[in-house]
Amino acid sequence: MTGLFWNLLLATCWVFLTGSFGVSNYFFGFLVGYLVIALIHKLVPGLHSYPKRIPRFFRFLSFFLWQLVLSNIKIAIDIVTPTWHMRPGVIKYNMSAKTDVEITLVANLISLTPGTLVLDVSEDKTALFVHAMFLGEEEQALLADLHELEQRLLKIIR
Amino acid sequence: MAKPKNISADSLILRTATLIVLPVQLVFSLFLLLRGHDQPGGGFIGGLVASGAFALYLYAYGVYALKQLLRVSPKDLLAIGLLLGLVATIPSVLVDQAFFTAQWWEISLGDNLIKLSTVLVFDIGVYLTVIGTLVTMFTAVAEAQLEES
Amino acid sequence: MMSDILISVLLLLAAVVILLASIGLLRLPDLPTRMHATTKSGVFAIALIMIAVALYFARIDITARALAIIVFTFLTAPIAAHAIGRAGYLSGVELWPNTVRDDLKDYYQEKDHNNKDAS
Amino acid sequence: MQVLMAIAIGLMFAAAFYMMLRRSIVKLVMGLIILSNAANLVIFTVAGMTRAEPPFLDETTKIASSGVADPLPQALILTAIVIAFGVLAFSVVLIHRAYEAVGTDDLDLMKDTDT
Amino acid sequence: MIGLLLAIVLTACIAPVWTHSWRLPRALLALVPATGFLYCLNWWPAVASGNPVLQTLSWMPSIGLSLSFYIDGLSLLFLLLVTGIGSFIILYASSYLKGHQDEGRFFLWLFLFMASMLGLVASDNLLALFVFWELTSFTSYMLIGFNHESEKSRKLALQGLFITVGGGLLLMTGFIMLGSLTGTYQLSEIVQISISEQSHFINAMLVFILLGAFTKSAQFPFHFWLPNAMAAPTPVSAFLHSATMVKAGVFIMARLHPTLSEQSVWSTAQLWAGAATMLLGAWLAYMATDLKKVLAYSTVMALGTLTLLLGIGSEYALIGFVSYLLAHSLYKASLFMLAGGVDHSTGTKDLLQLQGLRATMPVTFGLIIVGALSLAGLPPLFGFIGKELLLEAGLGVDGWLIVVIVVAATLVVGVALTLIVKPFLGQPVTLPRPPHELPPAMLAGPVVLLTLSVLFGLAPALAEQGLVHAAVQSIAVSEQAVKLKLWHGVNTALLLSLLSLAAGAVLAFWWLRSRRVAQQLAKWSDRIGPESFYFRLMDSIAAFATWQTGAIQNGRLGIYMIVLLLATLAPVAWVLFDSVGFPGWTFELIPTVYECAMVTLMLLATAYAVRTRSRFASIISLGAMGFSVALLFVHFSAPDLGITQVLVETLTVLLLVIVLIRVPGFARFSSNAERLRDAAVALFAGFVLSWVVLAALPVQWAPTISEYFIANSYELGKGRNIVNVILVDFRALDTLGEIFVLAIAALGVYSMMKLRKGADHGKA
Amino acid sequence: MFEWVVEIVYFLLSVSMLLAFIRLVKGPSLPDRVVALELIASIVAGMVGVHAIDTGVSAYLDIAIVLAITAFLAAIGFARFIQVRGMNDE
Amino acid sequence: MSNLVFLPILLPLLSGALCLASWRSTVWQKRITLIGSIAYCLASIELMRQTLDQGYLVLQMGNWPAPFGISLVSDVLSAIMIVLTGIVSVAAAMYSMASVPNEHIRFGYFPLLHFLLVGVSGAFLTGDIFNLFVWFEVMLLSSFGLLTLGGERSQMEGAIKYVTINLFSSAIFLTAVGLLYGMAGTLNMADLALKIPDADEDGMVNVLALLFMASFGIKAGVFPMFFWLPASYHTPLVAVSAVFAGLLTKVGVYAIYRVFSLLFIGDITFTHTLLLWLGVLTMVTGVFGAAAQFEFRRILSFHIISQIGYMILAIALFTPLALVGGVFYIMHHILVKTNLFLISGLTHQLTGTHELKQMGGLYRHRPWVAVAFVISAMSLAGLPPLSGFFAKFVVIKAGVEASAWWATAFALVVGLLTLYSMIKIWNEVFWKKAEPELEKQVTSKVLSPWMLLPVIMLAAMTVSIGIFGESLFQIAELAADQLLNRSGYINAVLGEQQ
Ligand code: NA
Ligand code: NA
Repeated sequence: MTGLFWNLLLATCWVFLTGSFGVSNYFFGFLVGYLVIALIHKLVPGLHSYPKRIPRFFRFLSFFLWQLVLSNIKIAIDIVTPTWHMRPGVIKYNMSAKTDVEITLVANLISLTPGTLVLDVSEDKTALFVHAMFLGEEEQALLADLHELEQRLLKIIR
Repeated sequence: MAKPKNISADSLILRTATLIVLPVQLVFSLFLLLRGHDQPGGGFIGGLVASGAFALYLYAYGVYALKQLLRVSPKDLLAIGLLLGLVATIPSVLVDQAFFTAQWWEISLGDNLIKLSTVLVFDIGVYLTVIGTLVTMFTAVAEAQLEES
Repeated sequence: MMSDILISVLLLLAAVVILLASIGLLRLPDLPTRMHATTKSGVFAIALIMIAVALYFARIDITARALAIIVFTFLTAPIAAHAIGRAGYLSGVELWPNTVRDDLKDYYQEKDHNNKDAS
Repeated sequence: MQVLMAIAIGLMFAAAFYMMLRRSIVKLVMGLIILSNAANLVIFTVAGMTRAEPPFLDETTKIASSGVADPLPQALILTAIVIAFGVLAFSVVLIHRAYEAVGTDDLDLMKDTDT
Repeated sequence: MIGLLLAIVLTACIAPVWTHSWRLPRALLALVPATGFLYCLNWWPAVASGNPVLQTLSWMPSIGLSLSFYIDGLSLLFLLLVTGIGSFIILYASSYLKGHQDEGRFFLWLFLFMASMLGLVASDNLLALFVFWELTSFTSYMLIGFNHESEKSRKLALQGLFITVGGGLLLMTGFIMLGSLTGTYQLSEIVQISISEQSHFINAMLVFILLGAFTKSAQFPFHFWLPNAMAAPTPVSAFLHSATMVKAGVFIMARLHPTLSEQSVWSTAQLWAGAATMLLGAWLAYMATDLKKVLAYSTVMALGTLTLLLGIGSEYALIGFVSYLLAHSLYKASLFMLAGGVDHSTGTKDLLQLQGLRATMPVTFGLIIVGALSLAGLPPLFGFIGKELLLEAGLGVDGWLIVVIVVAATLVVGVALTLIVKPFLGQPVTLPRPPHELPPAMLAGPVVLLTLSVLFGLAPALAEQGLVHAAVQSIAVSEQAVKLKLWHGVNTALLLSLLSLAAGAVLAFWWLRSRRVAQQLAKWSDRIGPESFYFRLMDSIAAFATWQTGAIQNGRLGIYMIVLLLATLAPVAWVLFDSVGFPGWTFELIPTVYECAMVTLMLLATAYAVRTRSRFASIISLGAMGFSVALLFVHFSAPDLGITQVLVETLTVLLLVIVLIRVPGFARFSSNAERLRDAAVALFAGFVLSWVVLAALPVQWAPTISEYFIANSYELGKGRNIVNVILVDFRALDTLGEIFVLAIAALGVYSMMKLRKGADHGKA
Repeated sequence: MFEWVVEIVYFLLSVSMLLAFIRLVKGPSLPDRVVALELIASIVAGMVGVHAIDTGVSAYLDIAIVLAITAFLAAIGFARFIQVRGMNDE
Repeated sequence: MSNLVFLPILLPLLSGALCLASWRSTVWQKRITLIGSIAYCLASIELMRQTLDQGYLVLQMGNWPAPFGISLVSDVLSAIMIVLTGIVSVAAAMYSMASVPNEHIRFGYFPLLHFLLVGVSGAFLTGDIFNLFVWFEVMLLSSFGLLTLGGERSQMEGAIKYVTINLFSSAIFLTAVGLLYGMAGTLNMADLALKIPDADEDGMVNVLALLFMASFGIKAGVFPMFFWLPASYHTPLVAVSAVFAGLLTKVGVYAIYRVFSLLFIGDITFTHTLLLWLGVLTMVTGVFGAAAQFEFRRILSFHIISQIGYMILAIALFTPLALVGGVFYIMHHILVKTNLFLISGLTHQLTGTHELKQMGGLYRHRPWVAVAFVISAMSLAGLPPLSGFFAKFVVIKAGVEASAWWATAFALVVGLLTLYSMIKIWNEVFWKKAEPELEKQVTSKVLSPWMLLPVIMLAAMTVSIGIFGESLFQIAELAADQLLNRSGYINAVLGEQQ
């Protein structure tokens, strides 16, 4: 199941890239994808069935983009104003993500959101160390935000 | 602040992300290779992208993992690439034309026409050579430094 | 015409975002905060520009490519940020004195301590 | 523009040569990088610079627009870039090994083979 | 003739085997030159009747070189001397070197030397002659350096080689000029031509040829190598001094006499050099105390005499030349063999030590008397006839010359008498080895040669009809009338001859008493003589070489690069300044703000990469430079370049980082002054290259060929990306080369990183 | 209209690039410079997109793709170095 | 169309790639190398035969018409160079069989050797100026690789200079090619010959000429740009030194011959006079450099420079005779120089050192090595009737006939000084008595026939060039004729319609 998923994903990728949406091209993309997966098949951990997750994905996307815009604006304001409003700090965030892929995706998403940046994962894989620009008093709010982001993502990929 | 000791140089995030990015890079490199005749790309560019992918893997997992991933020795890759490049020069001689004269074979697959040519073979040779080159270099340097330390 | 305006707005917005990012990079006091300014804004701006490109060409293949760029950027930018941020932190980059809290430092010290005990 | 490029190229060459005259082997490598870029830019500049007309044929008509950029120098530069990369890779490793073997990065101390 | 040469060369090649593996009697080897002698005698009738023998073998016609032989009287005389004396030398050597470990090699080189000399005197082709000429220099070098484990021996051998080869180079130039002057390299044709016109070209040519001949024939100031050639074993000295090697110079002067004797430079130079050499040789011979040195200097004297005679060029002189040559060859070969025998037998050749050998070596004593008297020019020996003709010829010229001749003759008489008196008379003394009489093989040569000396003296007609006449005819421009006679009646020449004998006897009487003065003088002349000049020259070559190498090849790459930059670009700057000028500013493409910004960024990044003290800052800055270059490529319609640049930039950074982890950072080694100098040079170079580019911009000699690629990329190359079609099809060969460059770089990196710290494997 | 917009965008991006370069020069630590380089790479990708619009040549987008999937490698490389050697070069 | 012209490039490419593919097996690499070099040699002889037969052999690669594609051209000069390359490659291959340590083979010795030949052959055969650049780079990088193979300190030091200076040369070359294309719009050398105007029409021609002169001059080791050569040539394996000595600088010389007979002949009084003095200075500085050395290979290295001077002198005189001399000189030099380096390997094998002062006794104990050395050394010094004499003779004759008195005088003096250095080696290595310990070593060592055979083969060639040189001479004359007659070349490449 996982193999098929990746294969299709890669084939799609191929079709997008070539920009020619013929059946044969898709087939060829499938072939190319197969080759690539053949190359790395030992290394890709299992993934579950994926079709259900498309609507969730779009919901998540809009949420994420909104976050992105908001925090961008927040940082922008701080940058252009002469004094610093920010209260940066490194905070430990206990995540619910378990597998490596989950952790990575969560971490990347957190990093992509302005104002937060993942510096490290604890060795027992339970917590992320997040550098946040606006920590200060909003510590709990921030952790809550992170949690929401993580949950939405996990719903898609689990 | 003193540099903390006993902290692993490996990063879980980098390692896992590499697994996601690597296939994308490889697919893209093939894509660049194959459509280079019409759009930006070609064997070099494709090969460089693929090499970048392997370099990423090297940085994330180390040199032995990379060798396991490749299965063939990078020098073999190099040799295959070069030989493919050379092979591309030869078919024309068989039909009594100058060396390197491009030979095109069109294979119809359903209603699609697939154009195969010595040019493509040559470009694939270039692609493999570039990969072989860079991977040879990276693995050689990394291995030597591993042995040293 | 509508799309022209939209494209222009997107482009200008992207330019401004990047400009802000570069100002931030220049102004902000320490490595992590600078990375906040650059990494995400870069990604954001590229996304905006690519949307503009997709709108401009209005062709499916190009839209696909623009999307691919956005996806790839989203995929790779945080990896780089994480790698640099972590490396910088590990190698002891100076944090801004006004930094309010550092859980990671405590974590590392504890680990060091444990390891010493173990050995 | 080409005038501007010509001046810039001269400065790049000067920078490259200055680096190559240093006694530190690492600077030598930096000099080589700048040098190959400068040489590539010479080809690019002298062969004529064209804005916004990349040398592709139209997808459907298979015809190039009239003011299309000269593709040949681009091919030459591409070859030169790749060659320069190979050379550079070699040189970097060479200075690394030279440093290991000789135990100094001062070029003026590497004259056993001459005198 | 070629058969003769081949036979001797073949003998040379089997000689080592002959002596070492087969262990056959060495004396048998003498049969080869003896047979050669008889073979040469074959030509006598024809040559004597005025019909030279011509043989031709093609060699390199393109440069005018042929292996052709021209055997006239002069050649034949030499051929007979070389083979004849050569036979006895071999015989002598077979005994002299018996049991020596390098005997085989000795015969090898001796036979090769003989062959070279034969080729030299028989060659019709100037170039072939030169080939043999150089071969005699080289083979004699191998012979002189026979005792090569002694450093002195090596040094002296080199001296002879250096001087004769140096002269040889001049001779070659002279020959080339002569060839282009006469339009032929064939001597048989050249001797028919007499060059009478004057020009600098001709004078230069004459000087070159003469210098070649003078060096070989040890004329002043090149005389010093010859006595030093004594380092060779005696048979070699005997051969070298009598019939071969040193006679080569005299031979070539005689050969070209018909062609060049009308040139005043030619004859005047011979006159002066000959007179000086003769006098100096005689003087040095008298001063020397080493038996072989005495003989060697007397050879120098004889060579000077021969040159002098050619310079005089009169009838008497020419006939005197041939007679003197013949006489000298006969007695000098004998004297050398005998002197060598004395050395061999007693273990010393110091005249001051040798005494009273009369009783123990009676035969040697007798032979020495004959030889020495011939040297002194006493009747009825052949030497007397030669000396008479010399005096006769000298009388024909200005007054001063005859004085010189008489003085020289006097000294020689003194020398000759000393040779008889000092070693043999008086009471026997203790010598390093108890003396014994020489074995027959060593005596055979002197006996025969000195017999001939007597015979020719008593019956000069025998010599004349046999050899002298024909030889003189080949030298002379016109028919010669003078006949050889033992008795000319009482004339001025005879009186002068008697005077020299008397005075010479006095000198011989004084010989022992003059030794302290002689040694003093020798020391003094060593310091200022031409030999010291030679050694100083050699020292200064070495010193100059060391200085030059230290100055140029100083090991400092920075200096090398400065020289390279200036050597490359200063001439370019000069041409630009001289014939191109500064171009007008062309602004067909006005740069936009954006383009300016990119260029600025590129330059700033470069500047920072240069300025920074952190190599990683430098790498990063170069990354920024690479990105701006990529943007320029993109902006000016080169997307493929842009992609490649970006990719290469990234991979370069990856590679630099991983490699440079273990290399230290930038260090500042240079002083401020050095940095300033380097910056000035670099800026100058950059300025010149800018100028070149600017000057090239408006130039368009022809339209570009690219139209073809644009027009045919799809049609013929089946691709729309023209750059790629060029890379993989139109100019695929470039790309093929390029991937091999990459592969090679990979191999280089691989081996450098992995093959290391392997102990020295011996680089053979 | 695009011409003006594009000119302005070019200008702003150029200024951004120069600002980023100033950070590259100022450092002070190696990671700071790397971050500046990463931003420059992003700006280049953006510029390439603008180029595509400016010239109407879609082929330029490929450069942006390449940048998107490879430019981050430099940062990875430096990160590796920084971990091995520390961030101060000398 | 003559596909034969590509074979000298293809064969070593193939051998190299196959050696690379069989990098695990030293035995197979050796086999491939022997077969490959012999095949190359045969192909080169056939190429020579056909070239002599037809005058020019031209191959338009990929069947693209000149000047658009890349033309490979074999004229007599090219064919001569290819044949010489073939001979050197066989000699080097044989010599390598026994002399190269297995470790070097495992780390790419043979592929690099073949690729070096590729670069050399490509440079000799190409008719395209940019393609020449590519082959130069192939050659350079392989030489870098061979130079550093083994990784010893001296190799690294030498290589740094070698690499830096040669890369500078490449950059100048590339710049010049770029300028040339910008102004003439073409890269094909025959086409360029038509399109480059006379220098008095445009001073830029001389600028280009100077840039090419500098670039090729560096590769050829011309004064004052030869520093890299003595700094590095004595550091690698002997077989490598020998190939370098025989071929590398000659590629630079060949390029000078090609370019300054085909492209830049519009202002001979400027360009060729400059070359003349460069040639003279090169031979003088080279020979004095040798006089100061006491290491076998360093002496030989400086002599390379000195003799490059003769070759440059010949092209500078630019008369038919001078060119004949130059071509003949190149032929002679390649064989002799290669052999001398190989001999230095033999003496090293026997004595364990390259330092003259520490050697000795070889004339007594190894007469055949001595004979091979004497032949080669005396040939180098120009002793007749060996090959070097004829080479020198013709150059000097040409100098005399061109009234280039000073140049000729220097050439003569340099000849004498060459003798001086050769005798120095002879005295120290062969004539001098060996120390007892060394003597024991010298007498006990066994030389592999793989190492002796090429030395004897090359020595025999040197002798036979002297004895049977006429036909070679005629070939050199043909080559010179073609060099002076550039319309033949142009027509052969571009077709008669031009
Ligand atoms: Na603020
Ligand atoms: Na132009």
